[in-house]
Amino acid sequence: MSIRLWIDDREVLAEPGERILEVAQRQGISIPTLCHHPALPVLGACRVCLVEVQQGKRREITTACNTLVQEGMRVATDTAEVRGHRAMNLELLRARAPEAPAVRELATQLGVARSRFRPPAQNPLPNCILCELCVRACAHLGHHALAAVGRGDKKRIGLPHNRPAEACVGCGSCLSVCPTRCILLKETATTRTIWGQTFELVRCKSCGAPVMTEAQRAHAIRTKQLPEDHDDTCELCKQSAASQRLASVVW
Amino acid sequence: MSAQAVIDPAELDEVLARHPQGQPAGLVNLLHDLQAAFRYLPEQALERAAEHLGLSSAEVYGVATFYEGFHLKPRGEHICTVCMGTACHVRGAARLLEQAERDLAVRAGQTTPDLRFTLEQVNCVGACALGPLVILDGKYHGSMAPDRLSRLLGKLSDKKGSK
Amino acid sequence: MARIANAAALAAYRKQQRALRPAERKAIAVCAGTGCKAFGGLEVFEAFRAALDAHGLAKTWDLRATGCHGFCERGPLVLFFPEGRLYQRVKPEDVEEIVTRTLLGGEVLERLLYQDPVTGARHEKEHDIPFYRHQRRLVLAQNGQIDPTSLDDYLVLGGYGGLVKALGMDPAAVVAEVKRAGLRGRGGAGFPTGVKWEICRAAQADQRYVICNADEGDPGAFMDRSVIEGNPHLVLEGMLIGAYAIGASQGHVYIRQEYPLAVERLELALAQARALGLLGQDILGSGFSFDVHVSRGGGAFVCGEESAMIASLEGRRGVPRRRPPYPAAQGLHGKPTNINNVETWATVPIILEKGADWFAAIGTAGSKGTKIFSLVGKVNNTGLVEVPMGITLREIVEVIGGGIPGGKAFKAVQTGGPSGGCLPAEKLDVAVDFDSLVREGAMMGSGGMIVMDEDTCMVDVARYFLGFLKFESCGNCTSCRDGLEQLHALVTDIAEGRATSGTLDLLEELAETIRATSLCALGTTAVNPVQSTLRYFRHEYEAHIRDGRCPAKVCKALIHFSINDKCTGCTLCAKNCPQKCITGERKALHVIDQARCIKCGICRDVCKFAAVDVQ
Amino acid sequence: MGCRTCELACSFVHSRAGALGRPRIRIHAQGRGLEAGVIKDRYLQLTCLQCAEAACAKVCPTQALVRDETTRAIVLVAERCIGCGLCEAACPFGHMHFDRQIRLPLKCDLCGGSPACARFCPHHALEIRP
Repeated sequence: MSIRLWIDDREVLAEPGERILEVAQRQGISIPTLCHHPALPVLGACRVCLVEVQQGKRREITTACNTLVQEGMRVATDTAEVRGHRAMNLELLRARAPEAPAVRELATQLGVARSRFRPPAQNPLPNCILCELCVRACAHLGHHALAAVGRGDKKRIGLPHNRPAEACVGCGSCLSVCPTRCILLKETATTRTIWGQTFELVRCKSCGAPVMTEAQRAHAIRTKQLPEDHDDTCELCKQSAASQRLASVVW
Repeated sequence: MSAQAVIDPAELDEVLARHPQGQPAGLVNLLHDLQAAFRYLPEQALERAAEHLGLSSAEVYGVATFYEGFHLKPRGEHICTVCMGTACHVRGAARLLEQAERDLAVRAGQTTPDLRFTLEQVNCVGACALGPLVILDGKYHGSMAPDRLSRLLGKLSDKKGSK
Repeated sequence: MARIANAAALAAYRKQQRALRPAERKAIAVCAGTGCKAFGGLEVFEAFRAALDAHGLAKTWDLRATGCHGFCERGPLVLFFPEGRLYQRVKPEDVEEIVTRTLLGGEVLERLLYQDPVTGARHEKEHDIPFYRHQRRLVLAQNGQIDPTSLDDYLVLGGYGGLVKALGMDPAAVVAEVKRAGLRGRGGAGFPTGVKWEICRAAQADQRYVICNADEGDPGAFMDRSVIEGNPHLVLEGMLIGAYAIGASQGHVYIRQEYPLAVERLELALAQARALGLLGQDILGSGFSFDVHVSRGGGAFVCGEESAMIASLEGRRGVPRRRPPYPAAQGLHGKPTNINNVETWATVPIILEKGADWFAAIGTAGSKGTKIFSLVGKVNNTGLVEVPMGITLREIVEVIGGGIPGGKAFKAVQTGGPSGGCLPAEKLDVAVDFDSLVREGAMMGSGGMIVMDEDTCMVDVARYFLGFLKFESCGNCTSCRDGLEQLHALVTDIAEGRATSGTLDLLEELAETIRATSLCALGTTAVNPVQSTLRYFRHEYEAHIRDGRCPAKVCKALIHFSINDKCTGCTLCAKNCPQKCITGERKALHVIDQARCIKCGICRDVCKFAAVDVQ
Repeated sequence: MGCRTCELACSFVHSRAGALGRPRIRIHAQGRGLEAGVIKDRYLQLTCLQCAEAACAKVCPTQALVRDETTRAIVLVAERCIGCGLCEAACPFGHMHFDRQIRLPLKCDLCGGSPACARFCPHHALEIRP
């Protein structure tokens, strides 16, 4: 049975178990967010996707990403109060991640030209906003190499025991999902270095171009039952090989 | 705190054996038992705990560092805990902590290089009527004053020194 | 002890135990609560045991080490039954005299009686002492009487009578009874307990859980600890009744790791109850089965929050999650779960035993029954007090607490722990109930009540709580983690004289965002100490900012120590100065080198002539 | 003919959408052959086959590669992608390219039903057939 609610005075139908953010996005109503990823579990960390929710007599400012839709709910995504609180949280994040383009752009959009706050005392990974998207992606892939460490103002993202993690395969998904792109990844023709660990890259068996890390390949073969010869060739050489096969059939 | 203390593998096995395998819900209680056995949580113990409960090292490490009650570094032979609860605070707990920091030449949360003393603070132990309170090796000392604390700490260091 | 098969067998067993210990039997109860123990309570207990043996009195007098009597300030406490005489500040060396003169001679030892600091009157009986006279002890009633390690002691006083009654009722009727009693959760938020049970009971499930929240994290509160240490079976009985009403077959007690004695007492009580068949399968032949498991917390204040506690019980980081779904629908391991605080559980057997109407007659219209407070800080009679709801703050602080020590002026009372607020003198006549306190910007919380006098700086208090909370935040929400850190930095600026006129505006703006946009109650209430001190003590903030002055002379950056002409040149201060920055000839005026002084205040403490001033 | 207009068109269309202008269609020279007695260069165009049992979609851990019901193309839902690069390894024909700058895979999406490569082919050598 569908749930009926109103978002910015627009009547909307949603399914039980859905959350405000996804329903709004489906309607083309944009709500800013930094820590949300549709494929990963919700956390509600950045506190940017704030909306005003009225449910019966209860009215509150809350995050759209983790609030379940309810019958008769009225959601306002763009009130002065909502904008003010979004801006304050962005100002806090701007002090923590002054060089992150995504934070800077969003802050500017919300009228936060600069942060009145000092950078936090504990900030071992510069520009990290502690949203745990990297941890969530890493766990989702089954690696569990990254951890949220400590708590409170000392919370950080790191590796168990502060040393390179055996579980890391160097796939770089953590960087892919990072909203501030604060994770360092360095690549040479033969190696990739990430989280303090240098991985050997598989080289294309025909042209020698780098493909993926050896560890990632081993993991993919093990968990995804990929044929062993699928990933030791770069995609261009795979194409050439395919075209040659095709040519021999056609002509 | 450079040397990683050697832990007895038989004792580690014994603690693990008391906890059912593959049940992640038992993690916090298991960490308590490991800490009771080794006085802190050595890396090796955390790794084995992860294996035992079917968790990743990252999950166990994340949990162990989240809770204030777990210590990942070796602790001193004597533990001086200054209660920083509200009742103790309004009766001058901060001064006790400063005094202990001066006397032991370490900051709160640290252990002296000779592993003799660890200075800790706790956010209330529920003995508020006794504030300000210091716990020395498990014994509660109420209505504490900086000079009295100095004397108590001094006595403890002498005791070992004369042995 | 054999397993008890049904209610009739329990009644028979109880009768048999009572016959062994008639009410008129003479007993000595030595308080072995944490406070008295720290003052040497156990040594006193041992001295009594030896003395009774020596005098051949071990058979005539029952000697018990009991839980906390509440009046920690005057410990170690010794109570004599049946007359209810109280000796306070008893030392082991007093014991021999007590045995010969009081026990054998029937004489009252004046010097061991409590003396009213104001009137000078001495009180012989516990219930005559103002500290006790104005209390209404329901939950704590048995704390001074029973040996917490003895299930028989509990049974003799009628223990598990509430359970027997409940098992004879329909579970829905038990819920209705608790609802009718108007019991509200003692853990902080004050949600109606019966309603909470009803919701959990209504959730469709093959398994339900009840949890006892014994993660007493509020600094300055220790009632839960004392109840568990002093009367563990009362809590257990409450959980049994609740589990029966809700339809839960498994219970957890989530208890602070800082409370080892409470854990031990609880484990013992569970073992005793299991042996007697009060836990386990088919309890008292009712068909109801239930057992309880004790889980120790890891040391995280945020785990007092329900969803964080569940995360911790599931072996994860204690990070709260968004509700709904509420634990009553999806709690521990995804099953409907009812969480109540220790004091709430401990009140349940009393309601069943005495009836909802009897209970609802105590307290106010919106807040029924009694509440335990830990009265601590700058007050004469520190300890645990249990009072009917609706009593005024003034009665608690001035009458029960006996006012402020050292002739100092009252400044504020802080209720509700870090989520609460500071109320000033003009609010002392506010009634202590859930709604009135919230209206004034404070809250009941779990019952910490910290009295502050003129020497307490409210900016320093706000900074203290912020320091606590930024450390205890789970670190998930930007607003709570970074917001509290920045708020702490702003208040620190004020305390250290770096603030500007804009600081207060930014402080208030930021506080409002933290309150409005954090996920759990830790964040949304974290700014209460700041907002309430700003509301009632704004002038103190302004004095720091505008005049660079700390009126209470606490904030180090704004004070300095100097030596006046009362100095006799005794050199005591110079000897004790950790910086060695006090100089002066013997018998001549000493001087503090301001550049090197760290303002530790030790010179002022040690000076016997009040020659050290602070400005 | 080997003019590679299709590659250009593909790059152009997709670069407007924000992704880098790497073509999803490639022309591969296959040496020389005899055609009606004349020596001619031979070319083959290759692009994603939109496989029925698509390996890329199968390995994707977040279901970010899904079949578009109208065009029958396997398309990337970029919001669901976590940039693990497994799809690139899984495709046996080399039609998945993981872009290391934007950390997203690039693949042929049939331009929503009207592929630019076919539209712009000056020789009408490419066409879409159901």
